Amino acid sequence: MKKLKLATGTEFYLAVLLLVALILLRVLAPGFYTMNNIMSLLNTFSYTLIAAIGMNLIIITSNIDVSTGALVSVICLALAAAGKGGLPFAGLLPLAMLIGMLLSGINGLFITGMKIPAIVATLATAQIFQGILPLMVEGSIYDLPASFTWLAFDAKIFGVIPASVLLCLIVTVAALIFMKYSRFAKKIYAIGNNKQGARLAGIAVDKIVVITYIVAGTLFGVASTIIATAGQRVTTTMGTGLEMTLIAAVVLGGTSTAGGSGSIVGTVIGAFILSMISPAINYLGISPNWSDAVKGAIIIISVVVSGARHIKRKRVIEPLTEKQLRKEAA
Amino acid sequence: SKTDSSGKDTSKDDSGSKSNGVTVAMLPKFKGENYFDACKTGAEEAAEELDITLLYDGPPQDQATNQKQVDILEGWIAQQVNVIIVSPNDPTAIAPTLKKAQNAGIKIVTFDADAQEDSRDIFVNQITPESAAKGLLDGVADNLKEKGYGDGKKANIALVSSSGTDANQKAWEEAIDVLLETSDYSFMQIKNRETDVYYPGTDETKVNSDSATLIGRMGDGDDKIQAAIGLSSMATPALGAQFQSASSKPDISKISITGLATPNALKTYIKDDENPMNSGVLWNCMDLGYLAVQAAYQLNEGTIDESSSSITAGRIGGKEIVDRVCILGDALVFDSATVDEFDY
Amino acid sequence: MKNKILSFSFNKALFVIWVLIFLFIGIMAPSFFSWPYICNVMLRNIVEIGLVALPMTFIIITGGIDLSVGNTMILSAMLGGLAYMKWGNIAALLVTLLTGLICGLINGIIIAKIKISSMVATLATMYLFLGLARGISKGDSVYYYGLADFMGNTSIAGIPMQIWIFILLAIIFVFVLGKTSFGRQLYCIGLNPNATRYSGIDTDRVQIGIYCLCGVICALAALIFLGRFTSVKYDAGTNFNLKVITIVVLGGTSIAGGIGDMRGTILATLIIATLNSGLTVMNIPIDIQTIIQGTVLIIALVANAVVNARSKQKRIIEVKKAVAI
Amino acid sequence: MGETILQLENIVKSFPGVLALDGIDLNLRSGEIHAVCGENGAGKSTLMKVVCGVHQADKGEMVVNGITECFKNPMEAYKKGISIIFQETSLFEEMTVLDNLFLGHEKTKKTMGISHIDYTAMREEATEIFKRLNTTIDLDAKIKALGMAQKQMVEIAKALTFNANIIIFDEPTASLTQREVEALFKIIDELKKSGMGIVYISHRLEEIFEISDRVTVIRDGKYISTKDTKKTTKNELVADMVGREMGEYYPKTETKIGDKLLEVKHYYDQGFLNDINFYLRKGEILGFSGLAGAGRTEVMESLCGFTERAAGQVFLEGEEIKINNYRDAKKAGIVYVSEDRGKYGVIVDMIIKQNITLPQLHRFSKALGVMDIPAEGKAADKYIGEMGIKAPDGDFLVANLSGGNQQKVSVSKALALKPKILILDEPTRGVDVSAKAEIHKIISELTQKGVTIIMISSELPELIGMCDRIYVMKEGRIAGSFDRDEVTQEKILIMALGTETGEGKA
Ligand SMILES: Nc1ncnc2c1ncn2[C@@H]1O[C@H](COP(=O)(O)OP(=O)(O)OP(=O)(O)O)[C@@H](O)[C@H]1O
Ligand SMILES: Nc1ncnc2c1ncn2[C@@H]1O[C@H](COP(=O)(O)OP(=O)(O)OP(=O)(O)O)[C@@H](O)[C@H]1O
Ligand SMILES: [Mg+2]
Ligand SMILES: [Mg+2]
Repeated sequence: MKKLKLATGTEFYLAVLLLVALILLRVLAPGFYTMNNIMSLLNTFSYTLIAAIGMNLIIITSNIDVSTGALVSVICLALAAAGKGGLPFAGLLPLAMLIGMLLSGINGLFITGMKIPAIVATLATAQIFQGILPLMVEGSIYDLPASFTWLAFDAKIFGVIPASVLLCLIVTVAALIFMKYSRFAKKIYAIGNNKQGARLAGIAVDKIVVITYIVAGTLFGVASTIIATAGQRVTTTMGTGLEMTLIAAVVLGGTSTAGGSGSIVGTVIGAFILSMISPAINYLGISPNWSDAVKGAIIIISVVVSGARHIKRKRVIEPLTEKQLRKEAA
Repeated sequence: SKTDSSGKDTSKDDSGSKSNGVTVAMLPKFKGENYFDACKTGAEEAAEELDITLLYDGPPQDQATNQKQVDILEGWIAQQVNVIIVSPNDPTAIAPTLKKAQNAGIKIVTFDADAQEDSRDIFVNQITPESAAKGLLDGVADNLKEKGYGDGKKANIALVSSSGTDANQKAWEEAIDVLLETSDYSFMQIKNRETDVYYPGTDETKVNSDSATLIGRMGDGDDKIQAAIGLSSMATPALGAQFQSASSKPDISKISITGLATPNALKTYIKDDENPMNSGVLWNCMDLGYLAVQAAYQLNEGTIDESSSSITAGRIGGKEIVDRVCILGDALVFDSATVDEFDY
Repeated sequence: MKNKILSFSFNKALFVIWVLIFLFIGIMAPSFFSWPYICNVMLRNIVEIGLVALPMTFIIITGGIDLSVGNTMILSAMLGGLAYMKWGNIAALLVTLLTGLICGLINGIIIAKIKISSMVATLATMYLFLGLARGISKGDSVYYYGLADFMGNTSIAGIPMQIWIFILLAIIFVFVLGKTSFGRQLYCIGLNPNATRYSGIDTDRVQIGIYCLCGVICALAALIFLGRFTSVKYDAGTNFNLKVITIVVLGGTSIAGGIGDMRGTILATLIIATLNSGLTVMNIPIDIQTIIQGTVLIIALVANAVVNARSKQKRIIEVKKAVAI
Repeated sequence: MGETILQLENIVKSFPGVLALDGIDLNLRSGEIHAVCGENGAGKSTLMKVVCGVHQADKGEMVVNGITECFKNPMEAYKKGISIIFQETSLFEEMTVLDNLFLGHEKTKKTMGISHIDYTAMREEATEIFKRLNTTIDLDAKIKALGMAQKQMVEIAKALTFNANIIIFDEPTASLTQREVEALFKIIDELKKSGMGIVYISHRLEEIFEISDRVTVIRDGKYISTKDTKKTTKNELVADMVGREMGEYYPKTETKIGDKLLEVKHYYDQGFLNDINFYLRKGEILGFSGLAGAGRTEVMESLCGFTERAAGQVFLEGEEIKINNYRDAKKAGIVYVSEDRGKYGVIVDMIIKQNITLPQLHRFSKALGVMDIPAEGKAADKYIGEMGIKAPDGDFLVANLSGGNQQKVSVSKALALKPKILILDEPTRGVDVSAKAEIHKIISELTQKGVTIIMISSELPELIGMCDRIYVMKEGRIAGSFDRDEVTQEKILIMALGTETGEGKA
């Protein structure tokens, strides 16, 4: 009686697109499929996806967060400061999650408390976060100890798979389960669909939105840990521009910025496509200068196609010819 | 102090207390990275000795653009500082602003990277492009030869540059191209300029991911890359780190990595036998900052001018000036044996 | 008219804030108070952002947003620069403006006709324009040429060319938004697009029109930008959109649409200009300037929210009164 | 019938400008089906919304299962045993049927101490309910993919997922097919037998007679009567529902009726409208009647170019005209005043004069498109005077006006266009009694000035009082028409409901 339903609609089209792209790459750029490239791609994909899942939650509630990039930079820098003191990974990860929760929670409170649209509220906090950075440190923290880069340098599953992939897997599976089996997730969707309706159904909308931001912040924290520990140096700009990539991944994955819809599966595919573009282009022998254009074109095409599909669906009844109508009337 | 709300971005104590009232403003390509921090340390040392006010500001790392530099310069021009020391992100684009400063009576010193010749008074050059290119290529050539490349066997090399507009990197790239034509280095080649020269800019995350892609392409074989050279002080450590974190590491007996960076930034990788990075190339950054401030001060005081052919710069002594270019010295190549001798 | 009184007092507040900031900085750093500095640095440096903020105010008043402005600007500058190298100044001008127009047209059509939310649509075109600029220029800079130099670096009567352009356009935009039927339509679309359509106004055409206008103004800003900085690289437009939106929101325009005033935008432009260059003069490093700008924006948002909540309360009371009539 | 489980006493509820409920009493016993009927806008839905916590009463007492209650939201009411099927659906479009059924009260179970949603249990219960309802809806389908009837079914099923002993149905059958209606009635009967109390609201009188035990009538927010269904008749009920003295509010003045001004022949839209034929004579007031959703709005919107037409011809003064969008209609002199005042009619956050001039900005602007503010003010003042809009001047914010006055602004907007044909869609919806009378007076005066009027209304007395001729619509078709001298409310109702074959002349 349970139907196996992995993906519908946008996810399906995207998965097909991805598959075609992967097959084409196999033919046109065999080097793409070396273990090394796959693993480094997976690493980028890991942090993009973890953060994108957080962004997805926020967007489902029909809010948005444009401060993520700055927020990630702040976390990275804080991590570096702690890492310089020798804090091991076991301490770095919780610390990152904690800071993420806190800062993102501030965003949530600001939006719900002041009733300010999320985009401008987070625009303001982004500038504050970005401004805090130089107060913390000038430019960068370098010469980080080995304990700091443990995740990137040493933690390998079966000696090959970066541990970040494991983190990502845990987060994704948890998110899939959470979105399906938690009552909280239903509330998030309900709020995004119809805020007023959600209120009528007895949902404490503001509280749920703040919690959503906190959960997302936690995920941003996890992603930051991967980003920060990639090398022995952390700069104030580690997260710059990340928010746009995340929003793009989420939108590409079929989540409407109007809120209320969107799936983790879609975001997974969206994040994968975006993480894949740069290396794929390099392996195809195309100048990396074209990678952003490809990114933009893919987003536009997918958004327009799904938008056009939407328009069609609205007009349920096909226009009949006069004759047919007459026949029916008779 | 009335303006030092940040407390750490300028090294002046209290402008009022400076007896000789000279203000020198220093503008790196961007702030907060070992390389320019080391320059800054040297500059501060000179400023201390000369008892002058040193202003130090620059764009954040991800915005190492000409625009940001121009914004900052205009503030300084308005304040009528005495000398501006600058490492331009774009030599041509910055020229009009520098000329404007000159018209306002401000002396211009370029350091680290040059601007258009007519828009500055003196260029404090750390190294000639030829010497840099030779240092870099030597770093991989010897290593590659040891690993079996040479006359019969060509090696593909790839460069990780910066933003593609900076004068140094361009000059070094060109010098490398020239050297690759010579017989000593002809076994190495850049096969495809489109894909084998990376311009990730100055954003750490981007540098990391491009380096990771490059490491992924390294290994034995004609379609692979055998040597990676970092042309910026951000790229080289990133190459080291990305090799370190690569999952299935390319065979180190077949590849080589080197590049420009401060010794501290490369220490871990150079000392690691499992890492194909065996040497790094640099010059003495602290001396570079020191020399730049000395030159600036002396220009302002009139101790030297356009026609001078030498400068006596405090603790580092005399340096030659040719055609308004003052050269600091030769490339400094450090390896596992010598890397610990430096602390910057 | 409730709206008018409200925005008027908000403008007054903005004006007072500006004067205070201006005086404060002037007193802290006397070198700030020189006409050449105010005119050649403070005002000149904000012109591109200020220019684009004008049509952005239109767009936000209709309830839309354009995240692609920075990249529209850079792409226009790039293509214009390339056209110059091939065909000269006139061609450069045409290509620059045409590029802006086409970018705007693409945005407008996706938003008005395909009914994609303006945020998603312009986010996507933002990447596209960025990518095109990068791909076409191969990552190299495009350098300025005669026309751009003229736009960015000449003075007329002691005042830089671009400031004249800004003043002229600012007057036109204030006039159009405040006085004309077109401006009225923008407010109507922002407040209630359905009722506007049911009044027989072609809302699609108006929307496409303002996105095109925005594109063209971006192109104009591109010429000035290229002239002022003498070179442009593909990524020079990063964050430009947020700067523009900051100004518009600071000026009291509601991101939800329907409320806003061009004079507020212009005052906000002045405030940000003063802050930017004032803080530079005070040797406060540029990153700290960001935090101050963010704080100013937050204060404006909170003030706006409070004022709105108050006016809503007032409205309820007045409704009760009206019932009593 | 058992003891009283829901007792309402003297419930009063007002909205800005409207006194929606004015002292309503209701008493529901367990095991009874209690019908509530009244005209559109009588206050039935509002009463039920008060019961289940969407609105809170201004005055009055509500006793549920012996306890005095005042719910803050429907979830509270659900938990106390009241579930409701709203007239307008309140489903979450992007979520699945199953999620909607249990939203806010999902079934959970624990695995390793962690409580999580138990889909199996939910699915079982949902399947069970759907079986009882005799429908098959895919539990995994998204709501947006469902048709109106299916949505309605989901609403009903949702109500059944609560362990309620009181269920309120607010016009549940409006969009159901006969088969579904029968299934629903079986369910309702079953619920009744299991001892629940059911409130049933419907405009379909025969349904009321078929299933209800008692029936309460409200009119204009006032309690009128409660009767045993078996002891009353259709006519008595209709009389109670519409009961006011006729004529008083409908100051119809006789006008000279001229030739055919507009004629619509074999008109179809993109799917719903079916062979629409009607004509309009110069100077008359033409009424359109029908149940909610019969397609009256659809006809007029399509005619005015808001939606595409598929086939058919439109003649204005004998000449065929093509209307592709509303601007064409305006040019032809046809102007439409929407039924949804807040959404399509006026912009409430703007002032009166700006609203009035919106459809013809070019006429109120000078060179360069500069708005001619004094001219706008003059126009506004003119209509404020003529229409009796209760505002000091044209600079008054529309949001601050009462519903009736907002409606007058909406009409003024149309009149400023100097139309030949004015289409008024539900011009008195949500308008209190006195404002209604004023609007009627205005309509009469307009005909004197040579404006021809089409009026859609769900209020029969209004149509009968005002119109020269009335078309009755049913399910996207014109079912028939009546002349002024032959029409009665009963005839219209019968034709609109389509129960008896009392076809009027087409
Ligand atoms: N939220 C509201 N704000 C203002 N007025 C309202 C509101 N809800 C209902 N009204 C008004 O209250 C009155 C009663 O409306 P209600 O919906 O209860 O009528 P009804 O009897 O259910 O009619 P129908 O048969 O059309 O469903 C109407 O005049 C309506 O316009
Ligand atoms: N293309 C279509 N396909 C399917 N159903 C449609 C279509 N167009 C309209 N309908 C439905 O037909 C009905 C006609 O609605 P309309 O608003 O015209 O009725 P009405 O008689 O004016 O009722 P009221 O104004 O009282 O709501 C609505 O239920 C609508 O959902
Ligand atoms: Mg109702
Ligand atoms: Mg209708």
